[in-house]
Amino acid sequence: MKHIVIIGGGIAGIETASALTDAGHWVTVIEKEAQVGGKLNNWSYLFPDFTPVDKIKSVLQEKCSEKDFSILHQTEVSSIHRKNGKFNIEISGEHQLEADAVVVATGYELFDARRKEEYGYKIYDHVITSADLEQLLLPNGDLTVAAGENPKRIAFVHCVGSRDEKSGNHYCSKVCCITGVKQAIELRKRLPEAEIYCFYMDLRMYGKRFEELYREAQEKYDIEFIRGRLSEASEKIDKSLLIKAEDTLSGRPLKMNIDLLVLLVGMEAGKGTASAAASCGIGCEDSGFLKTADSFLKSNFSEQEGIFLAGSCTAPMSVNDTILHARSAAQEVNNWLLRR
Amino acid sequence: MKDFGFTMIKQRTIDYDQFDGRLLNEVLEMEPSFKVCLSCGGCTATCSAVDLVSFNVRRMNLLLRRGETVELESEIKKCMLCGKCMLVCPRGINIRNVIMLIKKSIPKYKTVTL
Amino acid sequence: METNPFIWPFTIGLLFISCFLIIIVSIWISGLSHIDKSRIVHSIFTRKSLLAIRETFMESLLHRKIFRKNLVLGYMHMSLAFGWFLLIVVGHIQAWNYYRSLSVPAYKAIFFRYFVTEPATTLSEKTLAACVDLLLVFILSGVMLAYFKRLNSRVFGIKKTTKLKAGDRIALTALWLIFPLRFLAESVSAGIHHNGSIVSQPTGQILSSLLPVHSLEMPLWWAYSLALTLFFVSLPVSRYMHIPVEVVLIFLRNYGIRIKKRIDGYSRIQVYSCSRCGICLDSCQMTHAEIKDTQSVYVLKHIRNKNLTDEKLFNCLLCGRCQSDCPVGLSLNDLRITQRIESTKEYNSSYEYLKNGPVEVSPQTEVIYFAGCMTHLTPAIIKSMKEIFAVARVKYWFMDEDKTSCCGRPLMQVGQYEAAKKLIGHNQERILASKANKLVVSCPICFKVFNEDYALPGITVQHHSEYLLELMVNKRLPMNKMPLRVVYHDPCELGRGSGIYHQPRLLLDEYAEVIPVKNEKETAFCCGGSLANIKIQMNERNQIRDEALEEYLSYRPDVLATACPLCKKTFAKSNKLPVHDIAEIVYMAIQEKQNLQKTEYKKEMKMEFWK
Amino acid sequence: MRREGKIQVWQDYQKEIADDHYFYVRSCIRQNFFPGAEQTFLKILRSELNKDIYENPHHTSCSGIGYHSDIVPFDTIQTVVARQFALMTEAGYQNLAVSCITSFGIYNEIIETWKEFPAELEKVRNFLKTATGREFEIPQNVSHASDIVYKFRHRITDKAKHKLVNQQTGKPLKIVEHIGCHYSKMFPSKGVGGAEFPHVLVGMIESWGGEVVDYPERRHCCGFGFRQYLVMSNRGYSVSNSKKKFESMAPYKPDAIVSNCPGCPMFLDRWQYVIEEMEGKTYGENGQGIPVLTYEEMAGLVLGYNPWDMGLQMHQTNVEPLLDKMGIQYDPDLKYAGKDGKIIGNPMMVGCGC
Repeated sequence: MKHIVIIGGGIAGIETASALTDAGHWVTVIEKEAQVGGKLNNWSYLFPDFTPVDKIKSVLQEKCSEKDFSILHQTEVSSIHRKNGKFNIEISGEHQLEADAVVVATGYELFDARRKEEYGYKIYDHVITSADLEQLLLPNGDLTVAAGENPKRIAFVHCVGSRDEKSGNHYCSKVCCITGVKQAIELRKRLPEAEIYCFYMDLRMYGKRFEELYREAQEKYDIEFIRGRLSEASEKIDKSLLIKAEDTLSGRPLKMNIDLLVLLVGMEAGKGTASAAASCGIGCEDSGFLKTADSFLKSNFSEQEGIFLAGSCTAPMSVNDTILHARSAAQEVNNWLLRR
Repeated sequence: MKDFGFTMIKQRTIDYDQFDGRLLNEVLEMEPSFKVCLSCGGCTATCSAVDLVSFNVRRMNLLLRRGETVELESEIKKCMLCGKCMLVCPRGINIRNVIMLIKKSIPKYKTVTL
Repeated sequence: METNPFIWPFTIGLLFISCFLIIIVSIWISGLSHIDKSRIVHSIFTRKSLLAIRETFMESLLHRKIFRKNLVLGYMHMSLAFGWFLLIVVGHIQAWNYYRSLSVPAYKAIFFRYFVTEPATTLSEKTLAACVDLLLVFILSGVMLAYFKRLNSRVFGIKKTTKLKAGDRIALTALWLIFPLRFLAESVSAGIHHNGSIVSQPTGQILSSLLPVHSLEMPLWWAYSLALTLFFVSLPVSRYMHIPVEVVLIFLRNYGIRIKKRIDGYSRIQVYSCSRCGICLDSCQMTHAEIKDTQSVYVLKHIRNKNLTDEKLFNCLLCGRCQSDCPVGLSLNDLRITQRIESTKEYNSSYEYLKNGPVEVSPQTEVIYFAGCMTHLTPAIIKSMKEIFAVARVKYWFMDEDKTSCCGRPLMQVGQYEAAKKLIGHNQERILASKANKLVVSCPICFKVFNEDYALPGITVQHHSEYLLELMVNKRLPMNKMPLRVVYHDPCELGRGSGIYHQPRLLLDEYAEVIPVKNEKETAFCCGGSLANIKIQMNERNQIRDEALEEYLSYRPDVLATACPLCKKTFAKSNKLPVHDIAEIVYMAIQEKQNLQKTEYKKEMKMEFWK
Repeated sequence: MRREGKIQVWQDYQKEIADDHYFYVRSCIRQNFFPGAEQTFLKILRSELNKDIYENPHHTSCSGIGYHSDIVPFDTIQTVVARQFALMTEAGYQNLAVSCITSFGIYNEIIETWKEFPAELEKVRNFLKTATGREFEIPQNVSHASDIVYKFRHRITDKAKHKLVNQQTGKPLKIVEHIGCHYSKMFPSKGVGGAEFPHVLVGMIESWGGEVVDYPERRHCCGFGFRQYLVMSNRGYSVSNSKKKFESMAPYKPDAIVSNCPGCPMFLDRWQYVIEEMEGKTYGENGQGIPVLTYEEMAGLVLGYNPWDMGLQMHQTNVEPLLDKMGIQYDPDLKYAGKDGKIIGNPMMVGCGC
């Protein structure tokens, strides 16, 4: 029986583990947190159809409890060495694991919005990120702002930490546009009286039913889209925010007062990904995400034989794409083991 | 008032808080299809009047959405209502009705924008 | 002469309605233009009046047009209108005959059976009494049908019926009561005095055996008189105003008076002439998109009631289907445009930016070609026209190849008449400056306005379907009948709008096989894309288009042909069958023939070579 | 507003500020606008803090205003700056203390240019050598004068005679800080606290007992903009920018404005007077203006210096309301007295709030 170690117990890790277990392999998942699910735990509802995250989470949980693979919680990898065609994986607590193949599924980190200082995240009272908002969108979430009132005017800023040299990220995080549209609609449902604005540079509705949802946001939910990137936010005496942007389609600067600012934060390759890359000698792209051996045919292969990649450690990815990528990773690992 | 040889400059900034949305709201209520404009500019590209005068149909949307009624009024009158724009609009907006609604209602809401 | 107080309500009512009608018709006529007034003066003692009388008889009394549409409905209208007319006429003859005088007051004729208690003695008296009885039965049969229609309109081939307002309800109730009450009153009198005739006498006898007829006689005559009064008094606020006003309309129309670009007495007369029969509801395609409150009958009603909204006024395709169905022959499209002009007159544009430069056209130019705004989005039409011009060796000037103002028709359709005039003036100047004597237009929308609203002396305006037919007849185009089954869709502005039905068909028939369809020519469908409707939503347009397409598709044509760029674009969007303009089909056929000739030529050359 | 968030930012942007032995380069315009300010700075450093600060009478304008007005070419300004450095090197100093924000920006810009393009440095060494025969070393530390006051702010607190506290109410004075654009907007890492939430003036105000007002247009330029002011017909742009700031800060009812730039206090001061003349509008209490100080003047007041000695009578917006609030004793009759105590006459243009 072959032993496969999977680094990361998020969607990609669990999905790969489950598929490889089904294929008859012995699988160990290493997860740094106390629970599995990764970034999915930050989210409440998924685009484009508002599927409650619990639905996906419970399936993952089910797989963890029913399938015969082990999970090492609160464990981190310190190093990976190749020895006699096998991998020696040193983990926190000075244990060692021996594996025939390794799957890196370390996922992503959310962009730390504090790095866009001019938006005042963690400085101004009513600037939040899309991840913060996600918690507030749960049925018991408190959306009130200063003076305990519901916000009357809300603005979303797209591309926070993405497509921005100043944040050090040139790439597009892919999922924030549709997340913004989804959250704007959810906010509208909760706050029928509020004015909701999205400040965007481009709207990249690449996926199935994304564009339709965008149209619905305009047509049915009266979300207003203004093309222009926010330059800065400032807090006013009443804790409301003054935001400035260029209304690029009119070619004039625009300012408005809002009660709540939501920053649609992008994805970054996490620290875990960087250390995993360093410890097993696999390469990173300029973006910091892990390099795949080939962008078309070997999107699950790292540059190192026997080390495979799954999910958003390779590029920003939606939940849907991550599941598919993980399943293909399992397939590739299985084929590779059979070939040996 | 002392003459210093210069005067205060009018702000170019659109101050959204001063925005008078009455005309916009009326137009959107009567013609909801106008909500879905993408600002693609197809309308302007095909416009028959554009060949004859400086005119931008797409900008009507923005002028309306920023409450710039004075400019909107003079611009909107350039439209010849030929309907070509509606044949190219990717979102099926009933542009001619929007134009007629604005022409009709704008005198009601004409305010001097700062 | 003997009298009774129950005649007073009737007499006062009759007096009221007569005065009212005289006054209102005078106001309307005085509101006509000078030219129209002189038209009346110059036509009144001519054959036109006789024609008007004939038309009044045929349409207002016999309701010939309704008969054509539906027999039962026609009978209902005829029995009420013609029956009542005859009843009045015969009733008066009866009274004149009895009193031996022509100056008998109206009530003596109307309540004849009450005042003349002795039975008819002479043959003439007997005959007239029998006539009156039969006429009453005739009318009652119509009333019965009317009761029945209210309950179930589908039997009459009408899918929808109009909703009634208070004034209409009162007048309708009165109308429904008048004849049964008269019949009952006469029968009861006959039961008492034995003065009845063939129907009323037996009925009276039966009634007297069943009921206390003596105490019923006066109440019934009172009720009859009151019903008539009620009808007269409610007439001005009811749709039954159409009965007298339609007669005025027929006369004025025969005198050559037409709807203007403004509201005047004649347009008021048209509005009041609507009987609200609701036939226009059936032909209206807006119902395919579930739009059911903007049809002509409602708009005319709202105009009368002064509560017409833009939402209703502008939610109409101006396809003209209702107009060709209207039994009163109202100019429904023009009426609506007039109303639109009135509604939008405060906000026309002046287009100061239109500046005419010198027009440089070679003196040999035979034809001015105006493609039209829409045609620029269907380049296949322009290309076909250019190629055909080349094949026929026509020297032409492509007037709107670039930088040309719109023709003005779209503005006209939405009532922006003053604005449209600016564009018309501008284009007119350019056309006249070209010195050519023929204007060929590819778009029926432009064609209609060039034809009707431009002053182009010495210039023939033709739609390209007419022009191509002319070229073909003059043998300037090669012939080639392709094995192509084609359904031809009549564009509204070309067909009903300009009366051009045959030229496109004749032309198409030479190049392909035209399949006739159920709804064509006068009853042809609108494609749904009409510029005249500024309120309709895109999905509603699609519904209207799809309904029309369904019929066309049932004939399994190879191609749907049309002669309008807008129709073409509208149908093509559905992606259900190939749609081509008539010019494209002609060019296709010519090209096919040329290619064939080339191949044959090559074959010949080869054979030549092998010899 | 959450202080923890700002503290995080301040921690991220801490710069090295030399401890002693400064070569001082003055501002051109400040010597005309507020001549007492630089004098006060030298006095504080020398007599209060016992620091060695040297200035060479041969140093010139950095020519930054000419550079930003597109009059002085880059090669020229590099050579002028190299000459300043040569004077510093010749005097045996390594730490540059810059009075002017424009110059501070220029020095940083040129030093960074030389780091990125060493060929430029060689070229400039050559220019300077050819033109003047001088040689130079790049300063080891470039600090703005406000950086130095910031560094020793606590020592000033220890010697303070007055606090930035309203003596009548006992509450901290509300002070608006305005940072010159070229202080950290060009190189956030060169400013204390970075570009978005600079700490340099905030640190002084807070340690001397005041409360900082963070208002929406805080980051906005005063409107100097070089060409906007230098061409008279363009001054409308300049005054409109300042006005935007006044409108935005007014709701907070600030007691004073403090700036670390030569141009900014001048414009924030003068434009209040101009706006009052043009539109009749004032932004302070009781029809007064909002007093505008340089950070040196503020430090001087805290240390108990005589306001008229520091030249506060040169301000067009009267500073008396602030002096009264701080409980500073001054003789109104001596406001326009010369050095010898004789009255030299009131100014022709009467200041804002008079």
